[in-house]
Amino acid sequence: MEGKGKGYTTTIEGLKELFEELKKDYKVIAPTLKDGVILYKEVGSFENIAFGYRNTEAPGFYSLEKAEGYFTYTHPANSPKSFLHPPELTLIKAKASQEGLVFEEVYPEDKMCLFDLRACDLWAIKILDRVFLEDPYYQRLRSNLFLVAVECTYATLTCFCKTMEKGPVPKEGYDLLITELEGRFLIRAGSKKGEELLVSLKTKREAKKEDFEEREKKIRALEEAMESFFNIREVPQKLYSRMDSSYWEPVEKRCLACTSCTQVCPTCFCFDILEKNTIDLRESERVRVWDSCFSPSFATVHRFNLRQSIHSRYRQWLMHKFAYWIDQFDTFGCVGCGRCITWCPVGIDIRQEVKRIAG
Amino acid sequence: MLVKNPYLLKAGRVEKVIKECEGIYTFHIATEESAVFGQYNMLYAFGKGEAPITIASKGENYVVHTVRAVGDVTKHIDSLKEGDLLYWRGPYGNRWDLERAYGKTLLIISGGLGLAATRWVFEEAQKSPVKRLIHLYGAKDYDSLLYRYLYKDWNNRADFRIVLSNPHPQWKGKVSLITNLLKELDLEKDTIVFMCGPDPMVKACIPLLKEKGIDEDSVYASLERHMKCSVGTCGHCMIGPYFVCKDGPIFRYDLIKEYFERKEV
Amino acid sequence: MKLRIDALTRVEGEGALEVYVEEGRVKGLKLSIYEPPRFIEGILKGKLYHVIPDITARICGICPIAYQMSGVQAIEDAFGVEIPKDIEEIRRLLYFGEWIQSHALHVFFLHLPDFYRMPSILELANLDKELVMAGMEIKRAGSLIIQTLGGRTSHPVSVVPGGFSDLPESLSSLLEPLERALEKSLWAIQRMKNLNFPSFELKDVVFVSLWEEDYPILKGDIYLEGERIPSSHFKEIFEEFEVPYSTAKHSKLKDGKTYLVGALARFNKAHEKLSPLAKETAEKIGIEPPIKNPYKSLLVRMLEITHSLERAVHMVKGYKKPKRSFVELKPKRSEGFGVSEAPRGILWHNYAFDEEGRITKADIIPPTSQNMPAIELSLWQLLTVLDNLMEESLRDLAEPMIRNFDPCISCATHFLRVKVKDKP
Amino acid sequence: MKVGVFKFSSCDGCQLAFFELEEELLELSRIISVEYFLEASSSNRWEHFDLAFVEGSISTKEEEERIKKIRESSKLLVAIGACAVSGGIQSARNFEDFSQVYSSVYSYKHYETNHYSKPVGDFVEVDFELRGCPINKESLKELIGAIIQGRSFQMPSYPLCLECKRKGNPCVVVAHGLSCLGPITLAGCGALCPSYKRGCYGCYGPIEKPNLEALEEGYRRLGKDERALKESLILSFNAYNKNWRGQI
Ligand SMILES: Cc1cc2nc3c(=O)[nH]c(=O)nc-3n(C[C@H](O)[C@H](O)[C@H](O)COP(=O)(O)OP(=O)(O)OC[C@H]3O[C@@H](n4cnc5c(N)ncnc54)[C@H](O)[C@@H]3O)c2cc1C
Ligand code: SF4
Ligand code: SF4
Ligand code: SF4
Repeated sequence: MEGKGKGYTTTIEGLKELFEELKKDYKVIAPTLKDGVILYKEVGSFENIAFGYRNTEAPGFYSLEKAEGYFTYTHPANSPKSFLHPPELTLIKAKASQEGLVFEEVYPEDKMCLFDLRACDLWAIKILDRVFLEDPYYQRLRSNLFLVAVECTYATLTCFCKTMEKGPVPKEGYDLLITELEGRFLIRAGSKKGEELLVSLKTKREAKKEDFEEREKKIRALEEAMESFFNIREVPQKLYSRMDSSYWEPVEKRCLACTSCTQVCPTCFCFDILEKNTIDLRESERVRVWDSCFSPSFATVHRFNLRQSIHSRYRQWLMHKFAYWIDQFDTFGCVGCGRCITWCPVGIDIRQEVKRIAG
Repeated sequence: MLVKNPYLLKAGRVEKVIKECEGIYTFHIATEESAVFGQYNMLYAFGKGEAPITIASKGENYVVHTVRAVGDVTKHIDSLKEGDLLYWRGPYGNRWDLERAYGKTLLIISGGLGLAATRWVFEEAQKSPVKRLIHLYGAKDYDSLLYRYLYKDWNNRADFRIVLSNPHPQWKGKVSLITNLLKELDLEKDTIVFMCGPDPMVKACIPLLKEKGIDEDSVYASLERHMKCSVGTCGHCMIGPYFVCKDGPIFRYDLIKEYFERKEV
Repeated sequence: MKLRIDALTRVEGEGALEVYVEEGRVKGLKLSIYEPPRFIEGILKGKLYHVIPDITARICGICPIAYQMSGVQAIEDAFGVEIPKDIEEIRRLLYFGEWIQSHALHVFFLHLPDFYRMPSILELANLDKELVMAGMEIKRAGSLIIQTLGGRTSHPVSVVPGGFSDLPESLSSLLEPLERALEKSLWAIQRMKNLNFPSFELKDVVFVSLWEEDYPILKGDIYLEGERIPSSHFKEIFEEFEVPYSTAKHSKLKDGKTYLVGALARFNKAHEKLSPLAKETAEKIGIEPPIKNPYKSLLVRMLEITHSLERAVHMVKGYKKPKRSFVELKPKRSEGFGVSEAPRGILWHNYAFDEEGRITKADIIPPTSQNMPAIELSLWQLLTVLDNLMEESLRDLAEPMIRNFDPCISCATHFLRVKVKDKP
Repeated sequence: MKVGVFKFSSCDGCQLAFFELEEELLELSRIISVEYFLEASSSNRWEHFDLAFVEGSISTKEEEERIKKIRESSKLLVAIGACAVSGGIQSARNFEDFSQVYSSVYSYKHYETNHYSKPVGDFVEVDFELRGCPINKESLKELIGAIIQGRSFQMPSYPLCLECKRKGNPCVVVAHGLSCLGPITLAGCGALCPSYKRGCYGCYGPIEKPNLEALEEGYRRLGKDERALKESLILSFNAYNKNWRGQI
């Protein structure tokens, strides 16, 4: 889809100019290279953005190599979740005083720009928006967010956004959208904020028909190359009819219940709230930390975890993503980013499990 | 857009403390906050954490909580004295669908501490156009009976029956299981049932009700699950597609049956 | 009559002292150390070479880095790899961290209370809080180095054969605490210089340290009576033997002489290589080699702390994360030696490997077992001149003397419990 | 509150956590009284302890007797570190021919020692465990805080992977092809090893029900055989932990 307003093309210098502009107002989070892995991280300078790498991903496998161009990888190993729903966040501080307890709400005040988001992660944010609709902590961060999306021109072996109907083309929700063309970049705005910034850029020229055609060709090629793994319309009902453990038991032999899939997933939101106090008990903090339905104390009632077996935890996870979520938030809990497949240390492939159980 | 912080805690004075039995106390907490029967509050213990506790009853400007000391939070609450401050947030959750029982028989089944979750709606039912009101209450021991001081009143206004699992010299009533009591009951097909008790009790009652022709969609159960946020975002209390904290804790049985009866869901 | 201190206190690990007295005079003594053996060398046999730094670290929680350093260097020696200078510098920095931490632990927590006749640092803190706090700050600076480079303050995780599994981007957070600790160390030495050091001189003890360009710490030859001997010849100059009564495998020079390793030995052999501030301070407080009074090892350890801090500050300022944090090793059938200066002295490792890199032989000689004869000798010197040794005073006399040597009984690869015989 | 700190077969590393409390140790000494701690004080009393910390594994007859005496004198007993909780590195010998292990170190035949090095919990009841080789001062503080404040002791029950991900580490198994015991190791260390780009070697010991079968599959994927997994478990400092005893 076209962005709002006109499109422009620019060079890498133009992107640098854009980056500098963004940096004036925002903490810019962009893909960076660390120890052979691309991760979203706050970047100080444009040069630190990890351009020109290609990622090879497969179940339980990840590697990088150099590539011609800039936005040549797909998405970083971590996701926007790390910034919008941080792994550790203090919610409330309680202090003891003469008159009783005094509570202080601690809000994260960061104004962030997520630079280089792909269709899957853009959708993931949309999903988190629904989950945390009434969460003031998330909402603060969210309302100050600037989103620069990028169109994928390449997919890894674990990508399945097409199957989930979430990509590869970003549909909406971004402020700016970049497509890498031969030696230049097509930029379009998706919001007023984006439009204003785009118009103020010095290094740009108005996009021509050929620019759009070149983009169209690239995107079509990718869409055609991507496989469709299953028909998502049928999945929820099939899953609901296959909850009996016999469908799930085979997973018991392979799944470590290590929690990795839930942690790397851009939409898995479950958390725990810890109480961290000082020994003298003058102060105590309520801290929200990422949790996981695979954790052995997750569903504990009277010190007994209702989901003892690993396969029942796997069922909870997969059913949540592909069935329950729809009832809860009117969307799948999966955007097809493939992170859980790549980052599973034993390479369990959720697509194959969905196919096996609901196929 | 500013949303209200669901984690902010309010304070209220403990106005009254009633010892129910060993390790279980009832508290009257001053508050103007409105609530409905079936809901619960998250009570806070400084430096320890929070626990969901049902609103056992409500007066003009106080709420009633009955708390059994089992862990950090509940032990703290039970140590509170009159005049102390209690911190909490809430109320959360849905309510008993009392209106459905208007003009019909309402059967309430409570097991153990589950009575705290049915007390308020039971009291309200006594004042409402329910045709027939029966309450079966099962407790383990004579010493663990709750709200003894209300029985007389209740007996005057409703059919309130108690059964104990273990005999006691002072106990003149039935010693049996709540399911046996239920078996003996004569019930109309269109009876509405409210239940709160341990999961196995709920599971055992369902087929007996069925035998009497009472459909699962006339049965409501209040569930207990692990909860951290109470606003449907932490994931802990999930049962099937439902968040017990905000879609519950009360569920029409036919809606949760699939998940409730299956192991490890 | 047998006098006995059942459990030595304020030393690392557990031991006992037995003294045989006839008519008030000491006729024999033995320092028996009853740490159960943990068979680390036996466990290593058959395992792959890369486990050496993690496993041998567990010989001692107080000087794990010493074990890691001697260990990895033995492996690298065997497989014939050169470690780049920049990585070696970081190893030194890490090692300084251990010296600072371990020395500060010993000086302030274990040794210093003796000079105030206090049972522990807690009581000492009531008397001189400032000094105790300075000690804690110094110790923390050492711990910080280890934690930053290795994740935690004991048994750091980043040391691997060939270098480090990974290294921090920057060490700048260390600078301020190190500089402050350096100041505190200078201040503390001034405070300690006038303590009451009992007059005592070690007799018939040879001082042995390593020889390095700088003040010895990471590696080097064994420096014995003016001669430099490669570490592979260790067994030719020293003799290690099991003693059924005392429990450490003891060690002596081949010619039967007793020798001492550790801070005193290093200072006596290499004081001119101390960092400028440490050297200057030594002169100012009139500490010059040879120091033979073991009670003064307190000051010498403080000087080594100053030295380590000053060097560490310098290294932190010049730190740049190396391009590669380790070099690859290729196992082969071979034998290797590794030696370094643990806080308590020379720590020697020797391994043989098969072509896969599995360990076929493991031999570790920790400093404390080398020092056992010297400790016993000085106890002998101290106690035999007394006329009427009473049980009550034995602990007060003997324990401080033992603490002078900072023995670490946990370095107990070779320490065993034995039945105590009635006669010496 | 009367506190004792005791040492058995170990490296001393865990006791160091007490010294690391530093200023807090001085603060705490107002509330708790350290009655017995050989390494820290020359004044030691052994009467009754409200809280006894035990470092080290049980590997001699004398230790078997001594641990029972400590249990009798103590209200609460805390096993600190992999040695006390699981038998320590020295328990690696439990999986080998003892006489060979013995004779590869000593020639003298009469030293008294048990063939097996065992956790404290094999001999007496243990009230709390602090995991790790060594423990960290945070967990020590948490335990002391819990006891002083009369609340329960908070310790993770989940695997290291969760902690590792919270820290933002990419998995070293996937990114670098390293073997890692993280999926079956209890969290608590702060995911140190993966943060330094190496696989976890298991020093916090196994989670409650480690899925070894699945991990074996993981090792196979990396081209490592069962022997490699078995060896890493034996050298995990926690080989004799009850959570997987009989499975290795
Ligand atoms: C909607 C709802 C309403 C509720 N209403 C009430 C109510 O009205 N009154 C009430 O009393 N409870 C009520 N509960 C239950 C209560 O919330 C839980 O018992 C809660 O876990 C108590 O928190 P805690 O911190 O005190 O105990 P936790 O520390 O969370 O302990 C949880 C459980 O572990 C067990 N336990 C605690 N310590 C130990 C130990 N040392 N060893 C072994 N087991 C231990 C106990 O059996 C306890 O049930 C309700 C729960 C829900 C979901
Ligand atoms: S379930 Fe897996 S593929 Fe789907 S969004 Fe989460 S991590 Fe990505
Ligand atoms: S558990 Fe580890 S650190 Fe603790 S005493 Fe044992 S070997 Fe040392
Ligand atoms: S990662 Fe594993 S081995 Fe490393 S410190 Fe943590 S628990 Fe120990």
